[in-house]
Amino acid sequence: MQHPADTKRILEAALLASQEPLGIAGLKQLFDGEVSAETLRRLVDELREDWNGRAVELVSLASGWRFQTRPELQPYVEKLFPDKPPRYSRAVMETLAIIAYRQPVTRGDIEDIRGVVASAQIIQSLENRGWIDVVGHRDTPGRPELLATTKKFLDDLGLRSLQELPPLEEIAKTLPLEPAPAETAAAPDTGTRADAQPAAAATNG
Amino acid sequence: MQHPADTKRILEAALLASQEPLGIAGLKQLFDGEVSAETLRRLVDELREDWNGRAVELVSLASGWRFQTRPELQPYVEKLFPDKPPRYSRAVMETLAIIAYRQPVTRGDIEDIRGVVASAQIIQSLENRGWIDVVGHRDTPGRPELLATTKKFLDDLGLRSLQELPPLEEIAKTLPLEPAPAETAAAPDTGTRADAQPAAAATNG
Amino acid sequence: MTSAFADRSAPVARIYGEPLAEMPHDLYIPPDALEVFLEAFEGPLDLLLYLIRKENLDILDIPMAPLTRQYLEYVETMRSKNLELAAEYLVMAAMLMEIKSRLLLPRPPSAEPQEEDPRAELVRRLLEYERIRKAAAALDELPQAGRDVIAISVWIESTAAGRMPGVRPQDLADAWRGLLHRARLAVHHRVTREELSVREHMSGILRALRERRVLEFRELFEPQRGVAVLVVTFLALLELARELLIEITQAGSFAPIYVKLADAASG
Repeated sequence: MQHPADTKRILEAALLASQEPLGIAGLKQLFDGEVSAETLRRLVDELREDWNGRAVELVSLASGWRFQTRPELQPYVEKLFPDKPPRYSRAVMETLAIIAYRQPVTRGDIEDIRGVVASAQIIQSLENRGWIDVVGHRDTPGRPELLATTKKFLDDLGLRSLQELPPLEEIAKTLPLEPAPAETAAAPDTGTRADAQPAAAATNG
Repeated sequence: MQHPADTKRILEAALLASQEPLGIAGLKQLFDGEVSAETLRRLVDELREDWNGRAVELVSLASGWRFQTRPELQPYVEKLFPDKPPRYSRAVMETLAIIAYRQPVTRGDIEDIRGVVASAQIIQSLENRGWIDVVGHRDTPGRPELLATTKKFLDDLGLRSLQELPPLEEIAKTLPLEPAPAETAAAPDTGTRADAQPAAAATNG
Repeated sequence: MTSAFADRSAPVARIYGEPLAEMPHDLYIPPDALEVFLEAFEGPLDLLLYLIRKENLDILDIPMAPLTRQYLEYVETMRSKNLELAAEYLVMAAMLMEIKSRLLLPRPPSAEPQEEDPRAELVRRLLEYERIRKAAAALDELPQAGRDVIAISVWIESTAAGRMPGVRPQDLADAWRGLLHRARLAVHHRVTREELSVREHMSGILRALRERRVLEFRELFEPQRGVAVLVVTFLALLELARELLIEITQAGSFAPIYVKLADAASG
């Protein structure tokens, strides 16, 4: 069972069976450490190639590789799993964005930026989702908790690192009301804009 | 996305993504009923061929089709998931629930409630596990066996008596049910849809 | 993919189902709509950004007078309708008025030439909030595992010696509920613990009869277990008889009552 072809088959079976992303360490374990990391990487790359053009893809995430359905299949996913989690409210997403882009932050920081009291419920629900956790305490009175995003957050959003977050935009000094809808639609690819603020992305190292 | 090739790719993704076996009814629902049962069967057969000898195989079960790892790869895959407990399919769970809550029941009773032919395989596997047994015969033509849960069932579930099972809403005893539900659909609540295909469910034995 | 965020940038609110494109100029808003209007904003910064956009104001050189007036009119309207207004809105009102008054004060010609623009802090906060607001929208557009994409996890085929699937009592309840939903049957009554107890005894009696074929009526009762068990056993017998699973016979008055499996006669 240790021909390269078999190794690849075992790899494929393990990746298809695992709901969580598998990293090199996990994959090595499959073969009791007898297959080198380079070989594993090469075989995983081959697998990604093999699956090219299918409705399921092998993606590279923060904690490793995982097979998942392609985003274009979303309408079918909805039919298959009608009780999938709903979209989060703006309040939740803004809180998440502050933690993701400004981490580590305290609840106070979140309140300062949003201009409203940070709801304990929102933080709780993001914690329950496994997307954020407490990474320490700020050395100020009350020793408030410092919140940061987790690997699972990156995995679930299809990212390998925080650097792959959509870059923060430089804000135009006049904020016209008119083109707002278009601007929301274009949001995911703002990274290609020349005016994206270079410094902003770097602040979340 | 509606070329036959695309249909096949979507089928493949749906079968890979679903934890439960998918039957014809569930697959039809995926395409809003626009792909015929024959086409679906043909494509599924093609997929089984395609996957022949690969890391995972598409198997045909009482309630539909499911991808699963090949038995010979199991020792490898198991290293990664030493405690990933296997799960019973919905068909098994429902059969067990009916026997537990409505005992003593015949296979006919189970069929009436589930709206599909009771699989001999399922009953056999529950018997083999020592969770159900035959406690008598109903004095009707054919003298069908009466099934009930055993003490081992209670022990394994950590119950002292059936009374400790969660209480539930009752299924109306007036059978047969009018809509044979979308038995094979993957998601637990797809049955809540009014448009479930009545006849299709029973067709994939 | 339409995002929840897109709603915000199109109509401001919906009144009786009709989209409200912008606030009426006379600021008259029906009270119910006002509440909807308030809910459309995530807080005072969000409201301020809306007002700035609406008037196409330069965020780096905000004319404080009109902005403050508009904001206060809005807040006043809310208060006059006795609608609950988050404290943050009032804090912001105070801040706006303070900035406005500081701008009105004549500056000493030479005292502090480097004095910061009183609006600077507000502008900094508005820009930061706007940036986060957009980032939140962009994050929401990323395909999310569980929502937009499904992580593949195929069934692991167990070997013969493999472990058996685990089942919890709650799984059974869920399976039953699934049946109910699928069948779309009206929910009338519950399987009570009492009823389950009867069914448990039905199985027990059948088991006993399978071994002994015929039992005397009183052999089926265990008086030492209390009245409740006696009653349940009796109900179980009645139910078994009703379902034609057992036969209860008695040769004559006061003769022993026998219970046997209904199929024992023919089988």
